[in-house]
Amino acid sequence: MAFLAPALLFIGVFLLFPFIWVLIISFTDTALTGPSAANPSFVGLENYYRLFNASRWMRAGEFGNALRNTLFFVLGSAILGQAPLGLAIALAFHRKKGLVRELVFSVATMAWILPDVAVAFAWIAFLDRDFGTLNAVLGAFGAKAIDWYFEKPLVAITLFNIWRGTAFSMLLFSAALGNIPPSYWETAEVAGANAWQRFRDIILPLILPHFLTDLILITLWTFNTFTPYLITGGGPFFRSETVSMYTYRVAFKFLEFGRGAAVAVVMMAINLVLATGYLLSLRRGRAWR
Amino acid sequence: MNSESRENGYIVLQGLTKHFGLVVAVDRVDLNIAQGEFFALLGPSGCGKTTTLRLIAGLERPTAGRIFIGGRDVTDLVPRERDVAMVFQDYALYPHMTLLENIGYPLKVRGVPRKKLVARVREVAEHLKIADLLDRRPSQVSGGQQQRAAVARALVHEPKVFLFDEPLSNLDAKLRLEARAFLKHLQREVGVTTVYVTHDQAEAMAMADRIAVMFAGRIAQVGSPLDVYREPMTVEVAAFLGNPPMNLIPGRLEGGEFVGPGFRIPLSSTSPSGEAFLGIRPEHLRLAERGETGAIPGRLYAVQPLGPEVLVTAQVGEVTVSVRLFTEELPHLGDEVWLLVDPSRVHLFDSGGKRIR
Amino acid sequence: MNLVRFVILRLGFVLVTVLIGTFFVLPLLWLLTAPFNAQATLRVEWPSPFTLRNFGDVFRNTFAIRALFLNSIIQAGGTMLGTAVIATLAAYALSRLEIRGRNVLVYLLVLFSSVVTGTAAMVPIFLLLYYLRLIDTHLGVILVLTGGLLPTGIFLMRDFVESIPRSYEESALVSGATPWQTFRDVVLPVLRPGMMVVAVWAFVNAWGNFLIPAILIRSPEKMPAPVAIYSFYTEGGTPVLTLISAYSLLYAIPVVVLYLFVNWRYGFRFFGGIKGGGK
Amino acid sequence: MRRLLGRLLVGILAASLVGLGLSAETIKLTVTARAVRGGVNSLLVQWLEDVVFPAFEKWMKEQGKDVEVEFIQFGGTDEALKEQYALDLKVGRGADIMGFDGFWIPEFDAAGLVKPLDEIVGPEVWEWEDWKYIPPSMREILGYKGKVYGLPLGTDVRVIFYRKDIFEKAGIIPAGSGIRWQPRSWEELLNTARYLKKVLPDVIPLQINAGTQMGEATTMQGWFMVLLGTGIHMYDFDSGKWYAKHPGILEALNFYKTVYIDEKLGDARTQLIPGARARTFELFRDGKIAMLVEGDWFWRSVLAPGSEWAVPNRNEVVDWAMMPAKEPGAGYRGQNFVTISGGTGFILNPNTKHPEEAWALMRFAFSREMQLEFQKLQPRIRARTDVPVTGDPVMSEMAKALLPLTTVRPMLPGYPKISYEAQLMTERVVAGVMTPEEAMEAYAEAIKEIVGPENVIEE
Repeated sequence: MAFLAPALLFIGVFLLFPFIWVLIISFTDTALTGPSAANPSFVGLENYYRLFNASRWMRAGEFGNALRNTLFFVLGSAILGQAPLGLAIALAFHRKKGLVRELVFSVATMAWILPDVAVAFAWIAFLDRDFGTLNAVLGAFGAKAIDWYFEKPLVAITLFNIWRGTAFSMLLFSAALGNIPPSYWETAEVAGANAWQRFRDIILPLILPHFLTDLILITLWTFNTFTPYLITGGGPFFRSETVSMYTYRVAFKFLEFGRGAAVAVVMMAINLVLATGYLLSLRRGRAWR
Repeated sequence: MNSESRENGYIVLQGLTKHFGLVVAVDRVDLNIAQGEFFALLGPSGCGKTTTLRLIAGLERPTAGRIFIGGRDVTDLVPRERDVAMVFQDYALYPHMTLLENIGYPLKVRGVPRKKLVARVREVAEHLKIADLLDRRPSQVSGGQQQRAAVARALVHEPKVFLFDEPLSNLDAKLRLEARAFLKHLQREVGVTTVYVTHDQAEAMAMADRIAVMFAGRIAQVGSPLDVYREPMTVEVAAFLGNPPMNLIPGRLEGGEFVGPGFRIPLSSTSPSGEAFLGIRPEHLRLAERGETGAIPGRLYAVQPLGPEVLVTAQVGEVTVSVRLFTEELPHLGDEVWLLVDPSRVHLFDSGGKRIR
Repeated sequence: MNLVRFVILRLGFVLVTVLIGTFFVLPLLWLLTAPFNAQATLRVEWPSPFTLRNFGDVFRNTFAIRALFLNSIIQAGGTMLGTAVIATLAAYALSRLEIRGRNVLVYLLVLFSSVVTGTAAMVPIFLLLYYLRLIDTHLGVILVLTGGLLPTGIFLMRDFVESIPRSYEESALVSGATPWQTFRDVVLPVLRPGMMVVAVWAFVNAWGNFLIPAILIRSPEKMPAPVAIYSFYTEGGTPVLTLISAYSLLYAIPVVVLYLFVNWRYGFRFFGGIKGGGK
Repeated sequence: MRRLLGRLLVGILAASLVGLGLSAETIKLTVTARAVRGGVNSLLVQWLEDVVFPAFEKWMKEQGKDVEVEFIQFGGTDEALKEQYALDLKVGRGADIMGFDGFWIPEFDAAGLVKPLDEIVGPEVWEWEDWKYIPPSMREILGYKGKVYGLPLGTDVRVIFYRKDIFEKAGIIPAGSGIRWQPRSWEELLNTARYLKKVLPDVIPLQINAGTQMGEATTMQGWFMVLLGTGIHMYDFDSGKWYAKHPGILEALNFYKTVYIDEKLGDARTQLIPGARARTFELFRDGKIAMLVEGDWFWRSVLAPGSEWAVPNRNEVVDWAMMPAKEPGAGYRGQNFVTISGGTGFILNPNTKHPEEAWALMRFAFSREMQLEFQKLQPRIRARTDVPVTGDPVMSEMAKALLPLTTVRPMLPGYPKISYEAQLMTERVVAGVMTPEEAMEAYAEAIKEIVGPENVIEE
């Protein structure tokens, strides 16, 4: 179909082609500077071997460390953060209209759409140990100031990412709930189900496919997001370095693209595993339809 | 029934077949629809009637077979080249357009100048009594008005063929009756060949000049509504038409008699022995006294007073049998009832469901 | 008794709403106060003395202003247009095309895009654009960004497309419209809210993207805002908070305006909500 | 409205005609560097655009050549600029003259991305009579393997800056005495810090850069300044090998451990947080840090009037001292005090279409006259011996005391990566996740991977 042609062209040229290129150079010592830049050579699996060098895999600044941080980050911010919070907001304002809903939806959406650099600065200020708003608020309740970016950098960027990304889940669930006929709720209500039972027995099964879709997308996005780098730079001492920051560091610190490409390929593989897992459960989740 | 030749059919389907993957939606359908005829395709959901309609419209490509409209082979033409109009079950009125724009759309894509378009739309809309709604959007008018707008859109460019896909099923009962009459009247008036798909036998009978009853992708019977009603060719057709439908009691044919559960009925004509169904319409049964000869014994199941008539349902053997009594009074009935058959009105079907005779 | 329960529930709801709202608003306060403060720190404080001088200083940096009000608008606008149009076409085609496994296909593309638009593929993309003679052009940036955003754009668009009843298009076809007329007159208008969401989403992503323009644009007069913001760093590579915050605020405004406009005009939401008809 | 449109059209036509005219005869040169007017390195832009370019264009005109010079501002980070250069040069593009950090040269040369001046312009490069004012040490800043790739804007040295006001408050220096503080060994330095910590617990006594957040600042202002005090360099210039394991490395790491972990004389957090350097400057400005090891631009740029970290009465409250070796005479080359120099400057793009004019511009900018102009804007140690540091006695004094003692980074392609490993090594110690021994082990392992086991020294 002619309608599909431009998209196929774009995707072919700007996605598939570079990906194949990345795959190829991941087996070489391609670099932009230094001796191997002049004539890159095939190095087999060396780039991959260096990633998984068991003797120092989990050391700070190595791939294993970044992977562990990413796991915490994705689990905490996407799966335990954005999705439930987004669902909660969507539920709270389901079938409600008015100013309050507009306000909450708008500020949440703002957090989602404002440019990276701007929100990064806002968050640097927000969680600053000495001047930060959060510590000021906590202080008002008598809590001790927390040195977020130094003591709890991973928690800090997780918090940031919840803030940043909840809007997507909220909008998605809001749309999903809007598509459930009101009679479904009412039937359950008449049948004597309380709010929790209505949620568990009626809403949850109905929005399960949406839930999985949401999880796929936010997991992938969170896995690959680079924005927290603008806040912590992965530090201190690599305690908040995620895999995407690791890729950037490996590829760009010394412009060693062969190594960077290998990390990208591994990232791709992990993404693929994640997505496949979700897709399988999505298929199961839709079986009753 | 295929006596009409291709020449005198305005819409002709020849061996029309449509497969969706492994599913055969339409199976070797042959039909001749005369010019100006109001033709209904009747059948339960999933029988292939809508697919047949869409094949005529050009929205689906047939797997095999040919379609002729007005003597022209349109099988390989796209919808716009067939000069047909279609009214959809959900009306498919575009939410972003006013009724004027909706109705005028077929003219717009034909390049009719705006002024002429508006005039024509107004003319049609006046005819359909929705002229004062033309500035509104579909969401701002009632269901009946939406339905008229959809019809107006089909009417506006004076197509050679009207195609209706269950156009009344989204209306409430009262409106539906009104719309029936309105559509039938309209069709007579404009005289455009019409194919009308419905699953509602009453609708089909009330409106159509002829009916084709479809089951499982095939046409079971074609004929005028009364012919089909009076002489159903298969058990399925018999069971589909009428409200309530024909009673069908399983039994055996033995020596000129039908033997059912607890009764025997002598038949006017002799038939070969074997398993068979006795078909009898509810209005051709009446209540009898206990022990009357030829009476069918049954257990009372329900009595439904409908106003001008009373519907009595009884359990006979394994099946329920309905009796329509033209009385306004409720009969006093005990637990057991006896039903008497008018032997000249019975239908017999063989074990394969085919009409015997 | 019931009244008490109602009041408690109501209060609880209000409290939770306030908490959630606060969580989303608090981090942004700094962005709203610091630009007006002559001596901005990382603290949120009422600007004293209140000043607009920071904006004056920002506007004197012609490089940054050109980046924001010309280059970023061109690049993000072009990407928005490209993504919204192509994604709509493709989503439409995909949803009307009966291909087995097309859902998996879309997911795979989303997967690809999230990795390939990352850091690692920048080298091939750079060389590719060099061969296409598109280095240091707005078009080059627009093409690469569009390519990267398309899969997710298609993904978001797909559900909008699938919520359009087939009968809309069929009715147009039977009315005598060509496929292109059908798309233009019937599908496109109904899809507009969806396109707007995808457009805003694409604009926002292009507007904020640093890496792609930083690599593909070589001359400063074509640099967009996220790159230009680094001109408010000192020689030591540290941000000048007054100017950074003022510039960030200016930089955020177009996105906010766009969102508010689309939300007001079409409603910023996903999937569905179309069937009810035009408002 | 229509008239306006008409005028616009005429304007565009005229401009395109002029453009055509220009392209026929005018030579267009471009210069780029990490500098933005009103932003990063603003003074450099001012100097080039307001002084050098007009004068150069006039000078060329006098010789009958139409040359137009444009400065392309770059606002990104150093890393981003380096990446841009690599990409530009790889595809044969980029400005004719590029602002370059000296230590990038070997890496770029190995990739074949940059070329020495005489390979681009020809041997006539050496006919420039002003070479005699540019000493070999200055030529090496943008040099590699004895070849010269460009000319440096100047060089720098590193010292300990200290707050006189804090020292006076603590009683280390009698107020108004004019006595200057100068430690002779690490022990003396640490004792001063210990004393400050005891007397003024709110003040951070000593900050010496560590960790990867500080980037090259850690290597130059931190690691080298300590390591050179143990008698070794990162690289043995005689054998051409890198020190991977050495008692000197351990001593240096233990110095860090003493400062940041054992005695908390410095604040490790300030070293490791994002924006570490800005935070450090801020603390120094506010009198929260007593001693800070930094380069001379800290004085001439960071603390100078107009900067956001300006100390208004800088000359009264800030003074400097030389960084001592571990023991007197134990430093690099047997020195009592140590320092190291680096520098940035301009190189010629090997892809330039106008090598002759580009070289002319470079010569012109590095003429005595132009360098003196720059000196008026920003006094510092310049590349030419006939351009003294004027207008700032502190800068002159630093240059005089430290230039004889200074050394440079090894100009080798592997250096940037090894420098990063050194930063990482200090970070591991300062963050307390490894002992000095473990950190050195990891460092050795890493640099063996970078340069090969045959190119390291393990003692």
